Amino acid sequence: MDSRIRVFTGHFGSGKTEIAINYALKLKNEGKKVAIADLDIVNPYFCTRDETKMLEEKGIRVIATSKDFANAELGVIPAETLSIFNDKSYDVVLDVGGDDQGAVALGQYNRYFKEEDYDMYFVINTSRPFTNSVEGILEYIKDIEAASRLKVKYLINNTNLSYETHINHILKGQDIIKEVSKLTKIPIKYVIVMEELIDKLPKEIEGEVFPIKLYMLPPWRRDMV
Amino acid sequence: MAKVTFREDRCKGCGHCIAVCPVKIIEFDEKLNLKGYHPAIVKEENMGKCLGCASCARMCPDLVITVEK
Amino acid sequence: MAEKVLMKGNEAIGEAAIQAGCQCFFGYPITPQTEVAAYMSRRMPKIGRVFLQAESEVAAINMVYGAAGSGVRVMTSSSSPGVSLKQEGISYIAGAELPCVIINIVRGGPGLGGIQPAQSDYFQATKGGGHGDYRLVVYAPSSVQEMVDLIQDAFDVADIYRNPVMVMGDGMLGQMMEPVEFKEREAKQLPSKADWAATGLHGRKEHHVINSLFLQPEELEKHNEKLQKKYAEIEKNEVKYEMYNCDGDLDIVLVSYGTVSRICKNVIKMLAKEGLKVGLIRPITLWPFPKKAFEEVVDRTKYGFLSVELSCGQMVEDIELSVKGRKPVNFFGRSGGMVPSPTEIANKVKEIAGGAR
Amino acid sequence: MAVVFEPTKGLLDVPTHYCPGCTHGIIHRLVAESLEELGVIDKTIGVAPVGCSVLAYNYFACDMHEAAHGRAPAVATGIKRSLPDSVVFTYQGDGDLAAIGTAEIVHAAARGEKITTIFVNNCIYGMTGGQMAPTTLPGQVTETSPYGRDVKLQGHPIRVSEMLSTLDGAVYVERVSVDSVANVLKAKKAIKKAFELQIEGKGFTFVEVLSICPTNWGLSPRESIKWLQDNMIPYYPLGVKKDITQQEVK
Repeated sequence: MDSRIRVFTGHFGSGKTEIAINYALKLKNEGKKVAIADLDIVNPYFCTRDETKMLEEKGIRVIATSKDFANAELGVIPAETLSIFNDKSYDVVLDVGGDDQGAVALGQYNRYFKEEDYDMYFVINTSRPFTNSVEGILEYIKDIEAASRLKVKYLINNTNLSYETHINHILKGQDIIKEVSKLTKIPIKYVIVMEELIDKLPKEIEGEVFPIKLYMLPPWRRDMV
Repeated sequence: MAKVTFREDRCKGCGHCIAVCPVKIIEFDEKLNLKGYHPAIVKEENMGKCLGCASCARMCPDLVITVEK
Repeated sequence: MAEKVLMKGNEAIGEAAIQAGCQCFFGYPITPQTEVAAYMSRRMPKIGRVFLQAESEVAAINMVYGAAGSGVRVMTSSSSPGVSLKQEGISYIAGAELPCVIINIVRGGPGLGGIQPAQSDYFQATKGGGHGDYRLVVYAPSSVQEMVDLIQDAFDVADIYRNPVMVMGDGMLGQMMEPVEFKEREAKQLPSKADWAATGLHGRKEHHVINSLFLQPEELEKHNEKLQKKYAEIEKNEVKYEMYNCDGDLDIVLVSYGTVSRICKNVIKMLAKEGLKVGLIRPITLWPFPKKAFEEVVDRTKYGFLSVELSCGQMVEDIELSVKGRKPVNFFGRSGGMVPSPTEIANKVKEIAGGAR
Repeated sequence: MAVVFEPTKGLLDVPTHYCPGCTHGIIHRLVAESLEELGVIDKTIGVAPVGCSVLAYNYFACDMHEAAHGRAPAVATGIKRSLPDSVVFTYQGDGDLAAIGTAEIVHAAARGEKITTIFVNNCIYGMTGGQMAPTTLPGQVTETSPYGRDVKLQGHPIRVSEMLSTLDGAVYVERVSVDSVANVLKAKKAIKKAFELQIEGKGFTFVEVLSICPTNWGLSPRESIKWLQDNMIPYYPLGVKKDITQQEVK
C-alpha cells in the first residue's frame, strides 16, 4: 500500500521535478485529490513552480513560492507546506531540491514524518557524473538520508541522456541501480522512460515502467514538439 | 676601533642618524651632495670615537651607511 | 570517443575547466551560476587543486590576479552584478597582461535586475567593462557542449595572448541540462610563462614584477600601443561564428548569439514553410565581432538584418558597424528575463518583410 | 675589521622615492633583512599596495606583484594558494589596508592565509597628499579633516592589530614602531618572527609598524619622531597582541 505522502529526492539534476510532476498527474488521473509542493531551494529555474498554471488547470493544488517571490532567490519554503501534513484528504507529492543541500529543507517537518508514514523515492540517473557508479549513488543516498532525517524507501531508475537517450543507457543504468538495490535492500520501484522507447524495454525488467512526458523544456524544444 | 662609511649620494639629509648617535660624531657636511643635500658624515678626526654600534645605520631609511669594527 | 554524460551547463563549465588544467578556482555565490562553485568545491580538493570561496567578487578576481601572475591556469565565475564588481580586477589583469578565464552566466539588469536568463552584459563584456583601453576575448556558446569546447579554447587563447577571456552564457545555458562529451584534445604548443611569471626567483637573476602601473606617459602609451597590436592580432586570428541557412538569396538575416540563436533556428524552419528565406549569423566570439560574416551576405539579403537579443539592442551597434549602412538593421528583443517565443520573432520578421514589400 | 652593518641583499641597490626621513625605508630594510637572514629571497613574492609604497616592487629584490588599492591580501591569497611553497607578504599602508581593503585583510586573517602582512600606520594618506585615514587620531588635522578629526562626525580610528588579533586564523599579531634604535630592533624581531611562522605554515601573521610622515604632518623628521612618540604610541600601544606560540607554551 502506497503512503499518502511521496517525497522525491535525489542527486541534483537527476530528474526529480519531471518525475514529481508526472507522478502528480498520474495520481490525478487515478481520481485522487492531489497536491504538489515545490520545496526546491536549490534551483532558480526549471522548477515545479514554473508549471503552476498547467497543474492547476488539471485540478492539482500547487504549493510553491508565490510567483511574485519566485525570482527573489530567497530559497524559502512556502508556509502552506504545513497544510499537506494537516489536511489528510490530499495525496501529496513533495518535489525536493537536489543533493543534501536540497534535502535539508525536509528536516523541519521531521515531527510530521514521525507521525505519518511516507514513501521517499530516490531518483537516479547514471548518466550524471557523480551518480554513474554504485559507490557514488550510495554516497548520495547516505548524505540525503542524513540531511533530510528520512529513509529512502524506493529507488527510481531515471537514467537518460535527455534528447539523446538510447535504450542502452536505461539498461546500463538498470544494472548499476540493481547493484545498489542489492546492497541497500531498497527495491527499484520505477523505471522512467520516454513514451517512444517503451516498446524497446525488455519485458522482465525490475520495477514498474513509468512513461513520462517532459515539461522542463527550453523554449526552442517546446515549439518543435 | 670602528669605522662608518656613508654613501653620501644616497643620503637625503633627514638627520635620523645624527639624532641617535650615542657619541654625537655625525654631522651634516658643509658640502652638498649630488642631489643638493648636506649629507651626513663623520669627520676623519672624530672617527676614533665611533663605537661601531650601528645605531646610525639602523635608523637610516636609505641604506647609506656601512659599519665596520 | 569519451562517453557522454548529462550535465547542467554550470557543472559542465566546472568539469571543462578542470579538464583544461585549471589549477585554481576563486568564486563567490550568485544566482544563476552558483553550481559552478558548488561543482568546483566538490571536485577540486579531490584532485589536489585549489577551490576557494572568496569574501566578495572583488576579492575573488584579485585572487585570480595573484594566481595568474604566479603562472597557473585560473578561473572565476559570476553573474552580471558580480561581474560588475570584478571589473576593477579585470582591468588590472588586462593591464598586467595575465591569462585567466572569467565565466559570466548573465542575468537581467541594471542593478540587482533579476535572476532570469538575459544577455544584458553585452556592453560590459565587449566594450571593456572596467577602465582603460583593453579588450576581453568573449565567447558566447549556445549549447552546453559548445560551452565545454569553448572553455578549453578559452584557456589556450588566454595563454597565447596573455589576456583575460570571458565565456558568457545566459542563465538558461547555465541552468539547463544537455548531453555532453569531454573530447580528448591534442595538447597545444603554448608559450612558456617562465619569462614573466612571478614565481620566486629560484636562481633567476632579474626579479619579475607583475604590474600595470606606468609612471611615464610615454611608457604607458607604448604599453597601450602594444596592447592594441595584440588586440589586432586577436581580431585577425580568433573570430568565430556560425552561418546557418545563409546560402543563395536571402530575405532577412537574423543575428543572434547564445541560447536565443537556437530559438532563431526554429524560426527559420517555421518561416521556410511560409516561403521566406531567412538566414542566421551567430557570433560565437562577441569580441572580436565577426564583421566578415556580414560581408558574405550583405549584398544577397533583401530586407537587411534583424538582431534578436535578450537585451535592449546592445548588439545592434556592432551589426551596424559591420553592415556600414548598406542594408537596414532591425532589432527585436525581450528583456527582464523573458525569452521570446519563435512565433514572436517570426512575426517581427514577417512585419519587416511585409513592410518592405 | 669586520662588517657590523651593511646594506641587505634583499633590496635592490637603487635609491627610493620616499621623502627624506620617511621610515618606509627602514621598514623595507627590516623586511628585506628578514628574508635574507631566513634564506628565502629566492622563493618570496611580495605584494605592493597602492599608497606611498606603491613602488615597493622596484626596491625589493624578490619577485613582486602590484595590487589594486586594498586588494593586496586577495592577490597574496591567489599567489600563496597557487604556489604553496613560496613565502608571500603584503606591504600595505593604512588607507589601503584599513579603509578600502578592510574586507580583504579581515578575511585573509580569518582564513588563516599563510601570508605575512606588514601594515605601515602613519595616521594619514601620504600618496594622495595628506587626507584623513581610518587611523588618523582624534583631533588630528589633515586635508580632509581641516578642523581636526571629530569622532562624532568622522568616527573613531581603528586599532587594526587589536581587531585582527580576535580572529582565530591570525597566529601572530604585533604592533611595533620604528621611532628609535631600540624599537627598530624590536620591529625587526617581530617581522622576522612573522616570516618564520609563515614558513612553518602556522597561519596568518601580521606586524603593524607605526611610521612617520614628515611631509604631510608638516614636521621635520625629528619632530615627526617625537609626534609619533607623544601621540601615536599612547593611542596605538606597542606590543604582541597575539602569539599562538606563546599560548602553546602556556
